Amino acid sequence: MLARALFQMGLLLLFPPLLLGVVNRTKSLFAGRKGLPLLQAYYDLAKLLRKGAVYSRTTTWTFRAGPAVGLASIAAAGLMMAVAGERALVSFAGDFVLFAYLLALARFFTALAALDTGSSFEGMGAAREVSFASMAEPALFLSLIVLARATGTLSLSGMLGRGLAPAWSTAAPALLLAAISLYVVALAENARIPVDDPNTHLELTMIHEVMVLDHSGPDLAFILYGAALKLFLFGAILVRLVLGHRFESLLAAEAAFVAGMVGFAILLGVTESVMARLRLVRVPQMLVGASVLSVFALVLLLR
Amino acid sequence: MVPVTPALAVLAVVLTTASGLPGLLLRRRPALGQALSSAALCAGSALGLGAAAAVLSGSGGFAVSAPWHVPLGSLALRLDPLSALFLVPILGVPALGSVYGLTYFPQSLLGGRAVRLQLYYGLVTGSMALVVLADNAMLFLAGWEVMAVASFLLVLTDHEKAESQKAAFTYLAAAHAGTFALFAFFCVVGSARGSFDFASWNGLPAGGKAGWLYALLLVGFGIKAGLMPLHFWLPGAHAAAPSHVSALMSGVLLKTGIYGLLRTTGLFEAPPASWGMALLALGAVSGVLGVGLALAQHDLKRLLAYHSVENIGIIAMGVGLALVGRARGEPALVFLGFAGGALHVVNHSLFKSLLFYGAGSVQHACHTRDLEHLGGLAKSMRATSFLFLVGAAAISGLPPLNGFVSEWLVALGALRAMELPRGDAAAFAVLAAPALALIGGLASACFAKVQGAVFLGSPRSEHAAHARESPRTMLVPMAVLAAACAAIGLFPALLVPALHRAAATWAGLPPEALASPAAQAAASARWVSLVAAALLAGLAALVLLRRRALPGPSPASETWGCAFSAPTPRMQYTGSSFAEILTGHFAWVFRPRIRFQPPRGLFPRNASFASEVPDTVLDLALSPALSFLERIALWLRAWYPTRVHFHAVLLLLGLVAILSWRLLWW
Amino acid sequence: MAAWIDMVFILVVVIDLFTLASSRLNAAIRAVALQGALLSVLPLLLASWEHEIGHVLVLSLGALAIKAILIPWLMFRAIREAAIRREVEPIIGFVPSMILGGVGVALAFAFSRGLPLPSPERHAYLVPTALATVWTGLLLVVSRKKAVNQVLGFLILENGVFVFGLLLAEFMPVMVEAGVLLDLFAAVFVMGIVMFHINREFSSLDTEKLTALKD
Amino acid sequence: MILLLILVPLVLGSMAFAWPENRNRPVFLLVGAAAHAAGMIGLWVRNEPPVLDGFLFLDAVGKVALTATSTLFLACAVYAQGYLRRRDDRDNRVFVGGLLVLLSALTTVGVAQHLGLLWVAIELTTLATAPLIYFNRNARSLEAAWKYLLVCSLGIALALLGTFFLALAGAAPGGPRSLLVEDLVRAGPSLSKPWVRAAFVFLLVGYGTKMGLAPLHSWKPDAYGEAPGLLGALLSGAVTNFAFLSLARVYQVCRAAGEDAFARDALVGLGLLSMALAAVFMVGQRDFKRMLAYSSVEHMGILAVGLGLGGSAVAGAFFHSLNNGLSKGVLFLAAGNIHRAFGSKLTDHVRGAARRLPISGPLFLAGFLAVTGTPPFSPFFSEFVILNGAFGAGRFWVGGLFLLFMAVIFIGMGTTVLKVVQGDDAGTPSNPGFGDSWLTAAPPLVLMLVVLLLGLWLPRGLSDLFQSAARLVAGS
Repeated sequence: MLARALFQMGLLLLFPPLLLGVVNRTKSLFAGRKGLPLLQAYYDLAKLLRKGAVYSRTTTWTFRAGPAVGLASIAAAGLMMAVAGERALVSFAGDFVLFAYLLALARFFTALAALDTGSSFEGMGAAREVSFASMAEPALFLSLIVLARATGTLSLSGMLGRGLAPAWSTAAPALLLAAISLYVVALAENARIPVDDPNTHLELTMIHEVMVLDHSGPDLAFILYGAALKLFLFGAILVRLVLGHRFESLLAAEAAFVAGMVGFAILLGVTESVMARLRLVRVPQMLVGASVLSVFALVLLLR
Repeated sequence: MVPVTPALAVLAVVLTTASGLPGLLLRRRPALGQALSSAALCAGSALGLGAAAAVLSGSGGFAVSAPWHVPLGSLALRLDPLSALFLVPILGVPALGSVYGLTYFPQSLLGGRAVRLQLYYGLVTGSMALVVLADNAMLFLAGWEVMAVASFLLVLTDHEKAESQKAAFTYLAAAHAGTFALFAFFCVVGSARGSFDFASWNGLPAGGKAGWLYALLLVGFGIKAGLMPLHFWLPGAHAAAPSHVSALMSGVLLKTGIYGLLRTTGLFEAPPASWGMALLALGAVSGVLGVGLALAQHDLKRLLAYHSVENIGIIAMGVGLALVGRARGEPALVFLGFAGGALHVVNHSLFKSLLFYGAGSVQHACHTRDLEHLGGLAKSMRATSFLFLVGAAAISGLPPLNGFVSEWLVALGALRAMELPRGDAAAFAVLAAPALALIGGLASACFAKVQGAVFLGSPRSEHAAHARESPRTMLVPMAVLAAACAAIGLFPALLVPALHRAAATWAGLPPEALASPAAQAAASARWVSLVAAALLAGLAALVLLRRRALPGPSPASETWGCAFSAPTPRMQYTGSSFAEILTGHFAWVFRPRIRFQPPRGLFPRNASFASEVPDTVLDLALSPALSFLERIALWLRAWYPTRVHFHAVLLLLGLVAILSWRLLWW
Repeated sequence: MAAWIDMVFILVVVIDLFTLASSRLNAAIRAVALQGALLSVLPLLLASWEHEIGHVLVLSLGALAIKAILIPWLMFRAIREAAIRREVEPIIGFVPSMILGGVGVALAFAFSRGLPLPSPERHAYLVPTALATVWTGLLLVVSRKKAVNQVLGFLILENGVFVFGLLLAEFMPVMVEAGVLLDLFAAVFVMGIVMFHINREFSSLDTEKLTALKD
Repeated sequence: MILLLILVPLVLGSMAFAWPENRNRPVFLLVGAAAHAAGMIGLWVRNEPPVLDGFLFLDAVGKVALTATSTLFLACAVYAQGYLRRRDDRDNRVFVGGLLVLLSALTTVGVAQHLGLLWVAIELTTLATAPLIYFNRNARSLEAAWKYLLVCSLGIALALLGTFFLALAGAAPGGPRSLLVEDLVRAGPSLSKPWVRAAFVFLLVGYGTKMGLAPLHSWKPDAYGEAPGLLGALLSGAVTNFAFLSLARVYQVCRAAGEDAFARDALVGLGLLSMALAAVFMVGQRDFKRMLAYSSVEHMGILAVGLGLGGSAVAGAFFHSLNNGLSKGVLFLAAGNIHRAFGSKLTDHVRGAARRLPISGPLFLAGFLAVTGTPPFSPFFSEFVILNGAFGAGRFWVGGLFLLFMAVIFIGMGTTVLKVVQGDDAGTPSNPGFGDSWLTAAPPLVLMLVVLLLGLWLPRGLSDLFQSAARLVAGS
């Protein structure tokens, strides 16, 4: 029990940066470059933690609080995500609501920190972030509700647990639709192409990256790590959903899960390589489309 | 445990009602008078809160009746968990408000104006308490109307301002219209039951024509509660009043509408699911459009007022779910819906008052409520900005604060609707959950805008640049409210028993019937506390880590302007531009008025852009309709001759008409 | 005897029509005075003698005094005071008003079938005459400009009502009868005063000028 | 006692006519009002048997009206002391005398059991008040007086015709052959139907004119608009109540004759019509005294509806006649003060009355709230009882329209009243020496308190009185 909990936490805390490495490596392969080492993200974090920080004169404690609160809340959300075995450390009826709202908390503070700098670019980024997020939120809820209905449980672990295997046999179409819209939400929430380009260089077009322009040192480390963690959480949802809890032995399940995560990262990399960034005005349409898909899935289950 | 006696409740009502008198009598020594008034109000509230707490924690309430010699009336009072639940905000918030008013609205400076305000403030408080205690229709209506008139006079505090006059009268007219709907309801039911005591109204049949009665209730109480599209009076009134009055109205007064809806629907025998679904739909509309309209505002208090519409929507969704649950006999739905709605009643009163007090001290310091002229106050008003941030996070439903708990309960209730048998249309109540998510997302966006535009960045005007922190008497009430928000958010499980009792009272079920969902909710709530604790622990750890990583002061510089090194405050992203993306998606219902003068030529002169969003219902539908009717009336009157001959002819015609009517009647 | 009574009633109706037609104030006033005199004769003719004679006499004399002498004198005095032109200024022309009056008379006779007299020994023309007179009075009030004419109309209306009063001689106590007559007198008196002020204020009795009050 | 109640004001009135000097003539009013009030108290203490072989008797119906009138008149008498002292330029001989005659005439109406006598007294009230409307001695008040005089006289004449019809209905051999209400009621069905029917129509038109039901109301706005506030209070608070009382007596006879079905429809119809018309004319009304006149039209409509609905609503109607009388007193007296203080009664010129008249201004607002049926003022309860009667009888349309018109009127009236009361009075025409004084501000204040107290606790005696009045008139 305790061992599993430790393992769970370990995986949750250590694995995420690797995802970034995998994504980058995939993209560079597509671009025909050699690319960064897989563990680059770990190096960056270590370096940033060692570096000092510079703060703008206009900022206040809000700016300093932003990254910490963001990372803390994402990590807290992680408590409810089962990465090893069936149940997460925390699982109760309706925990996915808490999950979603914790991510919202992180977003709220990141946006506030951005606004605290008084820079118009960061304000712009914050505006885009909160706007798109408030449209991604219903899509996330709807697809999770589809899972809940299909598995007949209201906890994240339950939705992504035993119940899935029979659900895939009875309500495959609905689950598939839900998976698609979840993937779209994941792209939007993690500032990925086609919604946002993490390593563009024109602030005017950025969303997430432009919000954190002024952060440096440990703060930036928190932000990068939080982003990785968030990506990991969404990936975990998708992977567990797709795998559908087929493997009986814990070890096999774990192996499958890790492999699935890597696969997710590669899929992400592919998507980013083959697609171009959408014009900002199209993003809402994409997100609303995702919600519509999930509503359709829900109708399939409820009628 | 204090013995809950009617005398206690009556004493509370009397004390609060009369609390304005010291100020009136001691006009010579205003400071003392106001202090005494505030003390009286607090004392009365303390008594009432004690009684309410006792009832909520399980000591039985009371139901007494004394003869009241007016037609159809009787002095029937009842304090049951439902009333007690509403007594908490009704008595708690005004007490804090009167303390806040000591420096925000000092009698020593404002004289008669403040005296009048305190009189009506106490009157409103007492009458609201009377409304939730009344167990007789006439007594209820009396309290209801006194409440309306007194709050109207409160809105009219600055009666020289045209804005206040318009807002106040809109409010009074709307309130009166709503009351007339209630007249009709009470008449029908009362004459059917032959008595006007609520006690004799239990088990009203909900079938057949009862739908009309429900419609009357929705109109009568919906106007008071500010349900879309009956919210039209609300933004103006709340913006025009002084802030601690806005807090009272927005945080508490609206809830009496919810109370009325609960009390009356509680009387019906098994209301059909359609009632619940209707309320659910209304609530969802209010929630989404309310927050959408709020996003579009740049007057701080109007913005907060529209958020009341949103939160009332959430509450209505909860109540609607509970009604569906009663229709389908689903205890889980009943409990979760009711608990969510009722808890949100309390929560909203806490954080909305907190926010209005915050807005008050901002206005107090900067003499403006316009977001476009504020900014950077976090440096000059540290405490206010922190407390306001707590309120903002709470109203956005963010953990670990109270707003999350109630919204979570409502969402949970919505999800329970999925467990209804396949093919039951009521199962689509589950869509309330994504609606809640949307509302929550928009709300957090809106409050990111507010917090950013008011407190963060750099000042956009002289006043904002020279703002000073508000005195303690204004900060302490805010701190109390913030603490309450945090407490409820961290230990929600403690409230479940009280909500359980109230829900059982409302649904007319034995408590055991709701025991199991209550227990489940309590268990889940404990998990929520755990996660919240983990969150705080993690935060603490990170802060420590950062302190370890950054010993000593860090160097300071300009904000990175993307290679532009001389940023001015006017370059900041304004609140309007912040909300522009989202409000754009609501343009089909809001019809914003935009004055845009684009830059022209090679060396453009001053370009300008200004946008304002009129209230869709009031400004675009109601006022035009009314002025049209008035024109018709004037036109009719233009035809009315004034010669004495015509008067005689009128007499003659009247005679002939009645004669011929009589002949036809034969 | 009955023939006489027929005669009186017919005369009353004729006077109604005449007032509608007359274009001169004095003539109209005289006509009203004559009508009053005729009406004051009626009680004597109609009275069933076995009942107390005193009552009938009082009624008759009172009517004669007030309707035929006092009020006409007041009216003449009023127009002398006012020193106004003596024509009647009609809103509805003389011919149309006569036609309306005729129609009214016809309707009155028709309508009176619906109201059978409780005591058949009374005269058959009584109800139609009364109704026709009432109608004429109303017509005059609404169709003449001068305040004087309106008062005249009011008088004729009262005459019509008075005819009905005749039927009730037995059980209408003297006190009330007297009250009715005195009220009539007082009414005309007050109207006279107000007319006097109107004339002083507007230097005419033309009520068309009274249009200051409106919404 | 009853005779004294009638004669004392009459005698005092004639003395006032004879009294030489202007200064202290108003004292007669005070004496008369006090004597009348004392008499009423006496009659409350001890019922009096019929006098003049049954012509005069104070039954419950009359008691309601006379109680209200006595109170109102006392208040107005006190007010008159202050008012007439300020208007010392005017000769108040006619004014004081006329008011006292009016009081005695009203008392006669209240106690008259003989419909003929009742008619005489009603006509007398018209004649006594017409000259008073001309108190201000200008063209407008003259016009108002003429219209009032002519229209009401015509109406009353028709009422006399109706009275005679009613007499004829019972004139058949073996019939009651009397106009005493109780005789007619006792005769009941044996009355000749056609005559009763015709009689009711003419009496409805006649007394309806005096009461001011639409479309017979045309004299009201002019008269109330131009008369001094004091007279307006008495006209709308007292005289109309007695017209309603006369109508109630007629209705009583019709019911006894089994002819009440049409009567009830007609009353409800005219009542609703009056409310509708009042609503149309109150929206955007700029003259606040005319507005009060239309409010009076509305409330007469409410009374008619209440009487027409029958059942429990009738008691409500009698209760409302009392409430309406008192609250109209408040409104007209306050309006009079405001009119004097600003020298105008148009909302274009009047603003911030609450600031200039710290008592009358708020009273005007409170009176408005009271008269539009806001608890805890007593009119709320009476209107609610009438409404309850409508819904209880299953006449949802009547109730719905009732509420609709009430709502429109509230909005229309509120706009005008608030324009007058709120705001800053700077820059408005001012009329120095006409601020609030005790003699002019206390009477409406006291009336307002009475209205409030009746709403908080209605004395048992009064509610029983309304019940018995209703039982007398509508048998319910």
